[in-house]
Amino acid sequence: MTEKKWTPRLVAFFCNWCTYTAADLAGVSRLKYASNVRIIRVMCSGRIDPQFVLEAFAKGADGVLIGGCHPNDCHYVEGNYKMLRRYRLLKRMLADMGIEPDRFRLEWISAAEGEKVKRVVDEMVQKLTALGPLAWDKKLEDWDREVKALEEHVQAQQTTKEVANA
Amino acid sequence: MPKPKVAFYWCASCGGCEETVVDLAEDILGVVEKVDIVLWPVAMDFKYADVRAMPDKSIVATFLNGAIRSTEQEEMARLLRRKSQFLIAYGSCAHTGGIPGLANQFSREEILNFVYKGSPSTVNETGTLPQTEFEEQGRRVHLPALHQGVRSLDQVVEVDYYVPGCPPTPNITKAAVGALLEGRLPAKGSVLAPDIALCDECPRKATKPTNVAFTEFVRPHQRLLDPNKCFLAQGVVCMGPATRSGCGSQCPSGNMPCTGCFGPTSRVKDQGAKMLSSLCANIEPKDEDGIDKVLEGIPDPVGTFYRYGLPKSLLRRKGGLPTS
Amino acid sequence: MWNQAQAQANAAFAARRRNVTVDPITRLEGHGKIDVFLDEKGNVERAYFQVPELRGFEVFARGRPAEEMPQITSRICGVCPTAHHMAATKCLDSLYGVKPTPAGRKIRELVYNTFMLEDHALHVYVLGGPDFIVGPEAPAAERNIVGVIGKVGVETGKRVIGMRRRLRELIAYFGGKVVHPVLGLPGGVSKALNPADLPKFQQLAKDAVDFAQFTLQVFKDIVLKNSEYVKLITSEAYTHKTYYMGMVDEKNRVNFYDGMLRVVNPEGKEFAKFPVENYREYVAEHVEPWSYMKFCYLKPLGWKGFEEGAGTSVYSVAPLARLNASEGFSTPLAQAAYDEYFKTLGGKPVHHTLANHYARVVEMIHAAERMVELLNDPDITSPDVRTVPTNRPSVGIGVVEAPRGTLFHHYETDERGIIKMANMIVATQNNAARIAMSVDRAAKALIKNGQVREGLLNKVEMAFRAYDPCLGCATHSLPGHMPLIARIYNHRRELVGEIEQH
Amino acid sequence: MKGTGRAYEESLLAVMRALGVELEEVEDWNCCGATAYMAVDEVKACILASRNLAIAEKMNNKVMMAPCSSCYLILNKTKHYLHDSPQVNSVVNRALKNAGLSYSGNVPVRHPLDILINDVGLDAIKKQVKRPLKGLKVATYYGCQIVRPYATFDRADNPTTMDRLMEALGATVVRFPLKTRCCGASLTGTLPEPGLLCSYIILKEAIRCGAEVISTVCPLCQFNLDGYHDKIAAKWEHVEIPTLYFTQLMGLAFGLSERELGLHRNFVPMKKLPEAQPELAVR
Amino acid sequence: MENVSQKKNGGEQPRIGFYICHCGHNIASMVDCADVAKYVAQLPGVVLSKDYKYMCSDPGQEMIAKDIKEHGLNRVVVASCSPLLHEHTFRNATEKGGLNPFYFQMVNVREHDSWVHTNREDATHKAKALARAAINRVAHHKPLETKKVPIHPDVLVVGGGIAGIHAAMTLANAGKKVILVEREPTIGGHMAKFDKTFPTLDCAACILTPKMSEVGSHPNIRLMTYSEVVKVDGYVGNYQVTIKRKPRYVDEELCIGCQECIPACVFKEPKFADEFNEGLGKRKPIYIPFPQATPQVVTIDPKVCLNFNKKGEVSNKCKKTCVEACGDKNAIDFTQTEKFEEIKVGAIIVATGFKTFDARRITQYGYGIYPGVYTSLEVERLVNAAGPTGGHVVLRDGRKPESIGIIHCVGSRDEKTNRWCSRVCCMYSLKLAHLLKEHTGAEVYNFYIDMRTPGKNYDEFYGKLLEEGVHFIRGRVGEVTDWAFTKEEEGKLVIRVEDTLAGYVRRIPVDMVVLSVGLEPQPDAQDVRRLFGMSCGGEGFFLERHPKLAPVNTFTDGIYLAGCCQGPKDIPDTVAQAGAAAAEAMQLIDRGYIEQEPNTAFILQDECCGCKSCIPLCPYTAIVFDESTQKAIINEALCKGCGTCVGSCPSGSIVQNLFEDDQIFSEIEGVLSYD
Repeated sequence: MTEKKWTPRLVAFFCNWCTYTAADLAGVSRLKYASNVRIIRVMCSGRIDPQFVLEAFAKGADGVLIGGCHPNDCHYVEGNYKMLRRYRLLKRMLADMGIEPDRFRLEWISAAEGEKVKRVVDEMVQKLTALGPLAWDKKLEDWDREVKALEEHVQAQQTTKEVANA
Repeated sequence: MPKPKVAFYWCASCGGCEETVVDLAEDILGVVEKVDIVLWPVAMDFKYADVRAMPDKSIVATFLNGAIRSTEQEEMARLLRRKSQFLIAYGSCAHTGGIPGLANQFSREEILNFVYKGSPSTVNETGTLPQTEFEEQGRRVHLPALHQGVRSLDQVVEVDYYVPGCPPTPNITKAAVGALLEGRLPAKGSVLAPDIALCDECPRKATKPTNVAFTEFVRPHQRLLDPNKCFLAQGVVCMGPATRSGCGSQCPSGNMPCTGCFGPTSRVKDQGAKMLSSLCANIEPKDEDGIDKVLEGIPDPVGTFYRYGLPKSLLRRKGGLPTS
Repeated sequence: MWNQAQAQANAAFAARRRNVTVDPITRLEGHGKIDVFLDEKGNVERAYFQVPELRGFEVFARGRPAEEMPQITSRICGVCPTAHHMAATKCLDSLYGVKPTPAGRKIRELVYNTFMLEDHALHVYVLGGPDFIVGPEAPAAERNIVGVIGKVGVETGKRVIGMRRRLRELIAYFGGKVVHPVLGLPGGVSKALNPADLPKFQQLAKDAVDFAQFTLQVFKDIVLKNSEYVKLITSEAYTHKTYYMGMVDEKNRVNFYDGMLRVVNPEGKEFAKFPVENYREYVAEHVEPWSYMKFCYLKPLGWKGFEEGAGTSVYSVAPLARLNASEGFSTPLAQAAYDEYFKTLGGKPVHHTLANHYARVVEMIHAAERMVELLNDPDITSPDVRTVPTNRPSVGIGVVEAPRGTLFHHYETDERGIIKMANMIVATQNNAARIAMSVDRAAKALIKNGQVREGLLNKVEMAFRAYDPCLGCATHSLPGHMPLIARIYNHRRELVGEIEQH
Repeated sequence: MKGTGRAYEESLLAVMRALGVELEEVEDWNCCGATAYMAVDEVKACILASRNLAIAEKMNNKVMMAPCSSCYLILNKTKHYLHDSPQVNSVVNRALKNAGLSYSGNVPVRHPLDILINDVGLDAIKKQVKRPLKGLKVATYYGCQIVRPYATFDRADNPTTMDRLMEALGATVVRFPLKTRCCGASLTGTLPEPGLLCSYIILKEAIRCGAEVISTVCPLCQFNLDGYHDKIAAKWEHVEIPTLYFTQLMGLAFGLSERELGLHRNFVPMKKLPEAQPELAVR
Repeated sequence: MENVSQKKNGGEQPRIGFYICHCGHNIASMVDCADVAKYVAQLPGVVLSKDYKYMCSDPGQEMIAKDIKEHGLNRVVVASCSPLLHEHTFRNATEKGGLNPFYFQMVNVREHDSWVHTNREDATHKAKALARAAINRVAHHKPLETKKVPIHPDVLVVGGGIAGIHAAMTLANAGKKVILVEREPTIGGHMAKFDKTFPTLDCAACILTPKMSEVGSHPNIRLMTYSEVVKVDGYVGNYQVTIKRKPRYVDEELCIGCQECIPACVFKEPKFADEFNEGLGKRKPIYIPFPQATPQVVTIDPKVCLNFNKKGEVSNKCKKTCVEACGDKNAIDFTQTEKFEEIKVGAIIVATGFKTFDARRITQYGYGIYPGVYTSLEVERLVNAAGPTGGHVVLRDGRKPESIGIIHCVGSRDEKTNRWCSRVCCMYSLKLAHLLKEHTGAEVYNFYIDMRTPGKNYDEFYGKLLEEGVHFIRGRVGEVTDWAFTKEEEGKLVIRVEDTLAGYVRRIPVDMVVLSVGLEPQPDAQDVRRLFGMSCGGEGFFLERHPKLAPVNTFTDGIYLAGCCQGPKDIPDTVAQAGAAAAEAMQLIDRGYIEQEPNTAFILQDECCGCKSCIPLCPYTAIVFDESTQKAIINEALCKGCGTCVGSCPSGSIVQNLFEDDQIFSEIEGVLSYD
């Protein structure tokens, strides 16, 4: 890969019935929005396991967006409320782990709101650009390097010792 | 034929794991007969030199407890890895980082500065901090360096099996040793405890209704707790549903909720996220304010859901801290 | 905002990095280290006793709900978790300004005395005792529990093990777990004693008293009857004239669970007596760049260095200190043993470090007697074991006498009871300075003209093993048994010898 | 307002006093730069206007009440400009700086009608009514400026605030399609012909709709509709109908004297006055 | 329940075939397909990677099938349009190749990439990331079987306007049982009120009423008028619908429509506003909306009938002359009460129609202020021979208008009210212009913004009107007032308008003003939408699944749209759409079963600890606690596959087919690993 300038990486989990369809509508309507977003489809926002959000951040996402049906409109009656409740605490927990609130967002986007997909994605990409890289994956690599460094050193030292003993 | 060589060792731990081994009491004598303990500092003398001198893989199994925080601990872990056929992470600290792992929300500097300068009982006008190398009148002494973060054992060396718990119970310890001696070992990387959550063996299981909807979360000190009723049914956060069984649900029998020391099941990557998910989904209110009101009962999500496992969680460590 | 914080952290880190030199070729794990430096004549110029680890509970306690502290801090040490658990629990009482119910308080005391007895027994028979029971000159490989059993007989061995198990069962009954119990909550305990279970525990208590007295007998037979040992105990090498601290009741009698703190001077005269809330006026910690362990001293006197005698500000805790700092026990058998103890060792105060072993046995008797008293108290089976706190929390200070000495917990919280500041001074830390002195003394006594005598390390080890130093508490490393490595440097600072002892 | 609009000021102050609304005159106020100036140089006009706003802000008042429609419009317009256009904003604030002033846009500019209906409230007003304007047929004339282009407190096509106010006073509001039609004021100065025509149309229509009095909110309108009856008579026909400020009508209903309401300043006298209620007549 | 997916996927090494579709230029113009194919080719497990012009074409599909056989593929990934469009197509292709269809994964590089981005490099970059995610994911796929669920053969049609009528007839004639629900006392809807229809000018009644009576008597149609749908449960093929039947106090079975009761009513003269005639006429408390109403059954309006009190309870205050008149037919029944009935159907056609714009909202046009101002719908009744005036156009004050102004786009194409064009106004305005001229010989002026006459013979009709001498003035009318500026204007309504062709402001005095009101969604459209789980567009009309390819489908399978509830349209379009909806419904039920996505969840019985956390989460009560095993189990038949329980199981012991944790984790890893 040629080294191009950093742009945020936004992972979006969209429910099949409202938000994913809205994203399709945005396409059909040829709306233009930031290409940084990567949409992952689930049947219902209720399926979105907080593990997915953490995994996305840990693997290097700069932001995570969750899209579900508007209250009372959930194709599965109440899945979106389940997600809303998780979202409230998860957001707080992420803050405790040093992830800014603006990096994690929940939006109700109905199948008709292709416009809103555009707006929300663009807004978020703008905010993330302002915040700069989160780069959790790099953080963990650096951290692992702390022990790798020693490993090599010990290897070297070990061999010298053995040579000495022999 | 010669008795299999076994070693017990500790890193950043409290010694509680060693206590458990001592707690095998009479059984110790039994174990001692079956195996040849080549390293067990807590109860027997030995020489490191001997260990270093051993050929690689000559120890059948090493039970290592404690997390890895200092360069010393790391080096010893590597040494024993080389010398052992099986390296077993013993206890929460080695398994998932343990309570010392909560330090991963803070930087090494925050810790040093508070302990040696900030604490109310410390008098330190000169602002002295312990040094890895210190010299006075030509006399040079060293201290091991502290790593930036706390690590579970498998974040430093390859681990073959895990025995969970803070501390592990004598029973699962016996079972683990037994499995080793009789070669009845599950797939490499397995946790040597039931792969089913605690509720399965909890005496209060039957008292949990099928329609729990949380209107509040109660902190244990805020209310007298029913000694027989499911804690979740009482609105008290209990990590049982997200935690491996095998401990005999000791804490509930002490009338306190499970705090999750046995770690997640094999099907879960992040114990805290899963517990959070399940608790929140079952909250009663539907409006943000109502939801937040209920969630006030969980003031410290990280400490609650990752009490023993922050280093092994998906995020592992607070962001924005120095990494090396 | 957060970005700034990150930036600052990075800057701070970069700054530190210059003087934290990550030296990968480090000492071996778990060693207390002693670096001995000689002068031209080959005599000891200075010996450094180092403790190599730190975990920082005080810091990562921040942001946690206070009620979790009894369980979190118990992880400071798995050998005396109950001590930390209880200190933290009392700290919560003070934090929430709530008084435990009678049953609640008595169950705590019962569990705590049981733990005292059990822990002391562990030390006497498994950790420290072997030095005497098996003998200091005996080959290292025998100086362990197995050796002890060999010496006192399998029957006794079984009895010891059996008694410890039953004592720990009682702790588990209330605490859920023996290691890291969970009973402690502000205003009492989580679980009541079912009257049906009372008799078996009363029986246990009776047996415990017998066991404690039996242990005293064993100690007398094997140690006191052996003039060699007595000489060793009272020898200069193991004697320091320092201050002593201990917790006492209204009649200045030893109390492990609650009371005022009393300090006596090297002459045994009362130097101070104060409520635990004022600990900061009397106790201070000193930092040395060559150890992760902090060194406590008496604040009013100021840090005077590793000095003893009149000019010292160093004080000591743990059994020896408790007996020196008190005027007896509230229970008859213990009181009798107390009087005999001072008679045997030539009156108060006793400055012989190794006398800790003797004092420990005396304390075992008291703990057992308290168990009996508490189990015969009608309150003990009351279901009313907890008062739910209603006050707004702010500051709490809780202190107990751990087996290894006075243990301080101090928290400050916001109105929700979330920890803003936590400070702990653990037992062994109170002794740190005296331990360092013991090591230095032993080295000076045993290294002459560059002649490093064999057995040096065992003697040195005995010097501090008597404190039963729980470095797990102080920082980390192994409880009781303290593997050692000593390095000897000549006046040109060249390494001339290295001895490992395990 | 000290000049042609004198009666407006007097009646307004009198009424507000009766309703216990505190008013503070902008110290050393200057011309809002309305109509004429606005047509010549908008930015300079803005500076003039914003000076008043700045002073008002300095006097830390909650709201600025602009009784004159033109002032109301210009001040609002200025607010919008300053808000929408950074250029204008910088120019204006530079100018203000020289005068040791600044305007942050905090003080809202509101019309008395707005304040009376939405803050004081019709009930409070009803309470003050001593002599209901029983049977008095009123044509409510809002003029062209207070609801256009910024229909902030009433709708542009069919404003109703004054209607409701008049009904509260007991009057009968006739249906009047020309509520917001231009009165021609700014023309009469330069091109009398079409200017007067505008006034004529309004007066004529008011009469046709059966009104006995026109109620207005603007000094210019009042002057125009009230002042040129003979000229109009000369050109077209005799259309005589009094034009009062809505505040004057309020005053009458509140039982205030004609003098404090400045009724004597009107050209066309108010013939039919609401007769005093017997019980009130005593005092 | 033993879903096959509990079997592990054989553990064989994945051999993945990847295809990226150019979709003509739709994708290729913004994404470098060849480059993507090149990148994917070197990913682990990929044995072949191609780009192709049209993957959904037959050759495209055959290529997949062929490659599977030739290259021994066991996984297939296609990057093209949205899975909602072609997932099934490619699953079938995969199956043709002899693989389980669920060894397939689709990547959306059109709707989610090429169509929404502007930088070719970025779009290509994104396509690679998405492709990699799919490659990761598909390796974790497992063989699944689609569940076949039988379909209930009956169809529910909601709304008895021309759309509902035509849809119902089409289905009924094809032998399907149809339930037609209409909330008014009669079917017919708006069309029944029209006089003539454009451009043919044939009489609306003449073409509609025969259809109406057919519906009334059709053996396959069950007509439920004066009824409303209040609850819809179930899912495609198996809907349970609850219908509220409002009491009309007349037994539909017994009433023969003789209408003798009406003259007998104690009210000698009709004196209540007659809804059917837009309030221009009057009716009695017991009435029949219009002569050809279907069913031919009278209705009693409790709001005005003397036999009811204010609260609408029977007061028996009245002599009940109507009952006497009815005699031994005994059709009148004051004891009737609201009834609820549950029916089962396989498909639903929603044809709830529209409402006309409320002209009062534009006060400057004076509707409701000047009696001479009418809405177009009122005029429809006014010119109708069966209308309140017997087809004579007389104003409310009895005068005959000599000049008439027709104002177009009232509540259409207007930022202040409704933004959209109502499509029919231009044409019906022309029709009314013609009819009014015909009836009155008056001067007729049309005020329009643009004339919009697309449609067969529409523009010809416009031409005809021009010849007839109707005036057309281009400009949006400013106001309608009655103040006279000149003698001629006195006593008239003056229309002020800027004639944008002549370029000056005109005042045109007329006797009658007709407001051509636009079409709006029904006021309760939002409730109806929720009822059927549909979506609404921004303007409030129901949203079709795809504007081009699925114009009568909704996002809920088995629910279809017909008529103006989906958007303004004229009668021919409405009828055509109704036919299409009927056909869609038929192809659904004639299949006899539907294949359900096998995305249901199941609980690992050995691993479940029985914590019961999942049980309250299921909206379909599909999860129950088995006391014997002390574990939770999911009833697959009831599971709809939302996965909420899966995301919430604290011990990770619930698995959702098609959306397993591993599959999603690998997808996350995938979208982030390419950078």
